[in-house]
Amino acid sequence: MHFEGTFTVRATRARAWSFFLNPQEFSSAIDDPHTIEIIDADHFRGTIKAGVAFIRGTFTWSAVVKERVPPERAQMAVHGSGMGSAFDIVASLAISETGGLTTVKWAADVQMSGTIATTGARLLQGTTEKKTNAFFENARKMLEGA
Amino acid sequence: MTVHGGIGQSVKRKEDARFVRGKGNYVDDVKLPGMLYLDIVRSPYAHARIRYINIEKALKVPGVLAVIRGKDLEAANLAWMPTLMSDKQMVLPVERVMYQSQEVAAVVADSRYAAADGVAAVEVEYEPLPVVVDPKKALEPDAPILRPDRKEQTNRIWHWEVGDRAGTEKALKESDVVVHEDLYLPRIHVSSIETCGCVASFDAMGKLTVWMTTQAPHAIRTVFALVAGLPEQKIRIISPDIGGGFGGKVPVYPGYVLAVVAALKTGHPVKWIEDRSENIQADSFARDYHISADIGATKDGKLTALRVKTIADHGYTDAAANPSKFPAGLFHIVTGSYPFEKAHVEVDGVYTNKPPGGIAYRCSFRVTEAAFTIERIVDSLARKLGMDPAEFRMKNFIPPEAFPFKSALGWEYDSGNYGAALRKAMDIIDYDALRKEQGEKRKRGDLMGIGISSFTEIVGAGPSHTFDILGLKMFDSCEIRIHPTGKAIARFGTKSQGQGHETTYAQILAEELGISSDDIAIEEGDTDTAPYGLGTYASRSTPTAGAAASIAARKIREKAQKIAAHLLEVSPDDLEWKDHKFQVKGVPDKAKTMAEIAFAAYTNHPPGMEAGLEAVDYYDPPNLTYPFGSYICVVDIDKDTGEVKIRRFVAVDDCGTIINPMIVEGQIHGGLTMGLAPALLEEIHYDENGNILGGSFMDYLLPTAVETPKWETAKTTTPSPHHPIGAKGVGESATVGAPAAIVNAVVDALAHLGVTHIDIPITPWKVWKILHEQGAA
Amino acid sequence: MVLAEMPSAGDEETGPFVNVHVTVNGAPRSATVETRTLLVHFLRENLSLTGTHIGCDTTNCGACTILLDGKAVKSCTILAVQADGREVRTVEGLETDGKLHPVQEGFIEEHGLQCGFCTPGMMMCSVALLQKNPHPTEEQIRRAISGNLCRCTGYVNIVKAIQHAANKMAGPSGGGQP
Amino acid sequence: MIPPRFEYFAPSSVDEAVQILDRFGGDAKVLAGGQSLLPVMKLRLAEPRALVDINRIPDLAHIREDAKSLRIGATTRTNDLNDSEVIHARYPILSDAAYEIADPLVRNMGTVGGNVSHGDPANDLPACMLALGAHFVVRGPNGSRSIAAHEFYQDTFVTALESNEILLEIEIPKARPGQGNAYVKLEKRIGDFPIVGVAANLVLGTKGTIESAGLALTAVGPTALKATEAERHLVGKAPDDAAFERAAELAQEITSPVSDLRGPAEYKRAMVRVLTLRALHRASARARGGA
Repeated sequence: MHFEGTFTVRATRARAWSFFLNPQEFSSAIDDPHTIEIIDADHFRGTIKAGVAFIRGTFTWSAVVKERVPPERAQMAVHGSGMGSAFDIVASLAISETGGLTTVKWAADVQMSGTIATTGARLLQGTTEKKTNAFFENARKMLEGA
Repeated sequence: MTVHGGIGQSVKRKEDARFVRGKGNYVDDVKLPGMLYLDIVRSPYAHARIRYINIEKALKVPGVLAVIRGKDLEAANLAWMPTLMSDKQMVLPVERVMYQSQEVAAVVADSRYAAADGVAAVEVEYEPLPVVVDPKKALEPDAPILRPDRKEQTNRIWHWEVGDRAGTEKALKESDVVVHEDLYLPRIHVSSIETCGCVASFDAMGKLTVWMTTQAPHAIRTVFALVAGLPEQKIRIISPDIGGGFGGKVPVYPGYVLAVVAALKTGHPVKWIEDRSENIQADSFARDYHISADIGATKDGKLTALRVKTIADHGYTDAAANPSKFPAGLFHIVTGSYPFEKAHVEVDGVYTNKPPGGIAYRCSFRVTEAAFTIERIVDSLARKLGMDPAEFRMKNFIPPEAFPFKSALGWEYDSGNYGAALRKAMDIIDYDALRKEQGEKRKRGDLMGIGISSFTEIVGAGPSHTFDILGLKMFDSCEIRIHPTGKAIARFGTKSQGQGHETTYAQILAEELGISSDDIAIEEGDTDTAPYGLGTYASRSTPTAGAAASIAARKIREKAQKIAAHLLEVSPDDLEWKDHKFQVKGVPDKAKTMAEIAFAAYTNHPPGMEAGLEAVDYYDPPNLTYPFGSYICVVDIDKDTGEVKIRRFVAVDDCGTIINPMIVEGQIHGGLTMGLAPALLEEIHYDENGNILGGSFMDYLLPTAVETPKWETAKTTTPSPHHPIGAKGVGESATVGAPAAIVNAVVDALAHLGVTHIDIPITPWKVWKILHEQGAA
Repeated sequence: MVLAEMPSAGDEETGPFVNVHVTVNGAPRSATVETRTLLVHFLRENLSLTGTHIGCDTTNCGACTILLDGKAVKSCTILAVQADGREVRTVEGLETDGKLHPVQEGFIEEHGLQCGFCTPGMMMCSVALLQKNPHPTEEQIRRAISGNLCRCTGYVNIVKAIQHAANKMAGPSGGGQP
Repeated sequence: MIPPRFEYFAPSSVDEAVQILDRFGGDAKVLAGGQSLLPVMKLRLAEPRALVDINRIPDLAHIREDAKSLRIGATTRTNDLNDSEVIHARYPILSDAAYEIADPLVRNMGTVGGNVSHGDPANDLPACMLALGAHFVVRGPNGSRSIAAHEFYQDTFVTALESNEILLEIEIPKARPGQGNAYVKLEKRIGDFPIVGVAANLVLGTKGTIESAGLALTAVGPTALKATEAERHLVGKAPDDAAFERAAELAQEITSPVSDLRGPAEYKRAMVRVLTLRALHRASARARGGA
């Protein structure tokens, strides 16, 4: 499953860059309860209680920054497993600035495997898309400083 | 004068007494003191490298006692095991998982619930690898090699062909009319209502007993002995009551081996019972054949040649349950009921990231795939020639006088009368009236279809000169022992999974020995007591073990005749076996019944003869048997939604001599329903990541009593010339013959729109799409 | 293989536990089980009534059908604790004083079973149907058992078995069990 | 097959139940029929810390008509709708739908409240509630409130019900003369989740034109969908083919079906039209006194 989007905020490009590359900051845009542990600048891991309504389970996740071209381009791969299932996300960002306005162009390839993709597929069909969009919407609001 | 419960009588079943009281004894009913439970961690990925399996958390879960991983088995050289087709299958992976829901680790705990908690606590780190799910893509040059352990670096497992390639090409070129169809038979799953499982237990002296859902207990015992290096006399396999098999309980599944290893390590009995989702997602599948067929005929509708090319998707290893010399099973019965001069079949087995297998689903060895191909493409050809499909078949059937008939692909059909069966089906359903009704309906724009399938099956594997599994010849056996009071017990090398052997075998013996079938106990499935046999699948029980019963009984009669002569003080030659007793020829009231003879065998046996009255026979069938039938199906289609409804289905079957008409009819009802299921409902989908979509009964829909029509059955009787009582197998005929009849009916209903084929399952939206595109919806 | 030491059964960290008292086939039965213990496991493991079978994990197959206060339900999707203080009837309770229930007789007479695995659930569903509707039509029977999957019989003889029982129970001599 | 561990409560009053739910702050779930909750737990896709069994709370299972409305208790079993004369005679849409939910065994345990509030877009009763203009009476820590069905369904598995609230009763406007309704469901096999479902509720005036219309769709959006534009179009019209065809088109426009094991989106959208026409014709026939 592929999702993408763009948004423009009044924040500076450097601010947007630091937001997305700092786990403490970007993880605050995640709605589901989660923990985060920083191994080094490019490696983080933790847990997340993800799901919708009562269909919810705990995943252990680990992330690695695969590409880092400050302050314009970055790519991160996130792998999570739990509930007899697994998710693999490759998220990429392109940040540009014109006249004090910063535009963030994002794309996310999400692959689900195991029970949530098989037996649970019918139940979680639209959820992945909503969660991805919600994350970047939260990020936009935070950057907007609203 | 008939004996009670002899051949041909619809006696009620012996098995029912315990089943209707809930006193059946299935594997999950086995409870042993100190028994532990094993549950399995499964891969969410269809292809991935295993980096690390972390079991600390799992070992802390209350009740969890042990976790088995691939490297534990590797140490005992048990990480891999042979498949029935001599390929290699993982018990647990050490390096890579090859299909989604593959076994990755096993948790042993003191309760079923704790074991499940343990499974949830095992953490496995994977590194996903590229996935191949389409066998055609797997054969492309740049496809990832799934089995680097094999000599040739390719995803092709084997190439197999039979028949006259050049002659067939030539005959097709010279044919006035040639029709081509591409048919895909999707992956489906037997889904017997009981899933697989076992209880493994070592006694104090190191003897292993395994209660197991297996259709072939003896073969399993020998494979365990060879693979695990256990002395075969210290292994006992017990198949208790089995809740349906249909071929799905022939393979050796990793869960069985894991339970044995766990029992060995813990010193406790260990039970493993899989959930339904595990059963559907991980156990052996059926079908998944990509078939491309060409058929030729003269312009006046005489068949000339048949060419079939097939790609067989086997998953990551060839774990099919076929006789070893036939990687594509008996698919080359594909010439069916027609006397093709020229025919050629080739099949390529291919690896993909899917579970291993290729088992029957109630269809012998790839015989449904064959019958579906020929009865579908014969229909297309008839339609192209503008001939009525019934008339076309009648014109081309192998005539009765041609039997025994040698087919172009090397089979010798024992007996058949195809025209009589089709004629009977047409009369019962009033074929001509249906065609008239269809004409009127079509004028009003209503959609009605009539479909025919006149299949020939090939069952009863098989002659030991050609048929073996892992070298074990495919004979089967019966051992009879008659007690002093004239009662008897008989044991067999086969294993019923609902076919009623305890009743039908007793009827054969009652007929042969003159003892009421109520007085004959039948046992199967315990390798410590039953004579060696290759088990029950591919409708082989009656043709092999049923024959062994007759022959063993006749051996007993030879001895009984001498005892009777001794009792009647005559010479054995003065006696004849008539009205189920030995009579002095011409003096019928001077006779001895088998009961009297049996008593004498222990109390007054002739001098120089050993006491007792027993015999055993290992029957090597001289040929397979070829049951056949003609089915006619009538469907109505809802123009708005595309839904297909079966209005009537008449099935005329011929399986030679019938032992119990009630039981045969039951087999046909069940078989037809397992023909309807793949035709309209069942399919296992895979997305491009190898995720199984439809991996539970929530999405993999079996037919209920509402979708299943009120089947109408009838029979003709053409005995097998080489079987002691003329019987052929029947358990799978209806599953083999029905799909083509249903699809032919749907295509018939839409033929005026130019439709020649629709791949199964025929879902409402496939039909709607055709109607929509033709502006008829 | 890492082998943890062998704790005694009924380890205290498990649970939470609950005492369950259920009348099963007319007899009071009780056991201490976890709150999550499913009724089908309570019957099969704690009470050793193995006539009720498990055929799926998504509430589809009906092999686990029993009667709960007279209603046919799937015991794999009910907690044992939900049956506390209530009345359960299983296949083992159909035969009374050595006499088979007309449904049991019907299944034998009409060859309504082959492997026997779906039969207990199918029969319990039929018993409840006939209690509620003594003269069901074929269509009503087929709808009533649409939650009970059978792979062997193709349902034709199961319908006949239920009709056989209906005739027996309604017949003058029949009378039949409650 | 084996659910995770949880604490179990069987309160005998609504308030006691509400307190427990409140205490667990969203991590306790109501157990009524359990026919949707337990399967998801058995697949370990849900791990609530506690279950609150409301089956022992008196007077939550009833089918009653009063002066103004039909009242259905939350723990009324689905099969009770099939067995009720009142429902068959005056609210056939509910027995139409109930008869198609899952199978007769599940319907002996599954509750109307569960089907209505579970939040699965494939549940059949939500569309009926929207078409009937039902209200849901719920109780939380600070008392009861009534929520209109069209404000109840927010997103897949997300409804207006707070995690510390319990659905007590469904209130449906009392059937009036000239009213007829129906639920039509298309499924791959009996008992399966719907491919598409359509609920239609019509009230014909004395002159035979449509006085009020309710139309709602199952399984073609994130929740049950109320086809408001189609309803507005029908009001004032004669219940004829033209009006129904246009309503069916308007209904199609609000759908966002997904392609899955139960058919391609294109097919589902086409079936919305087919089933809307069938539901409206059956509803109007019933409104005029037919079956």
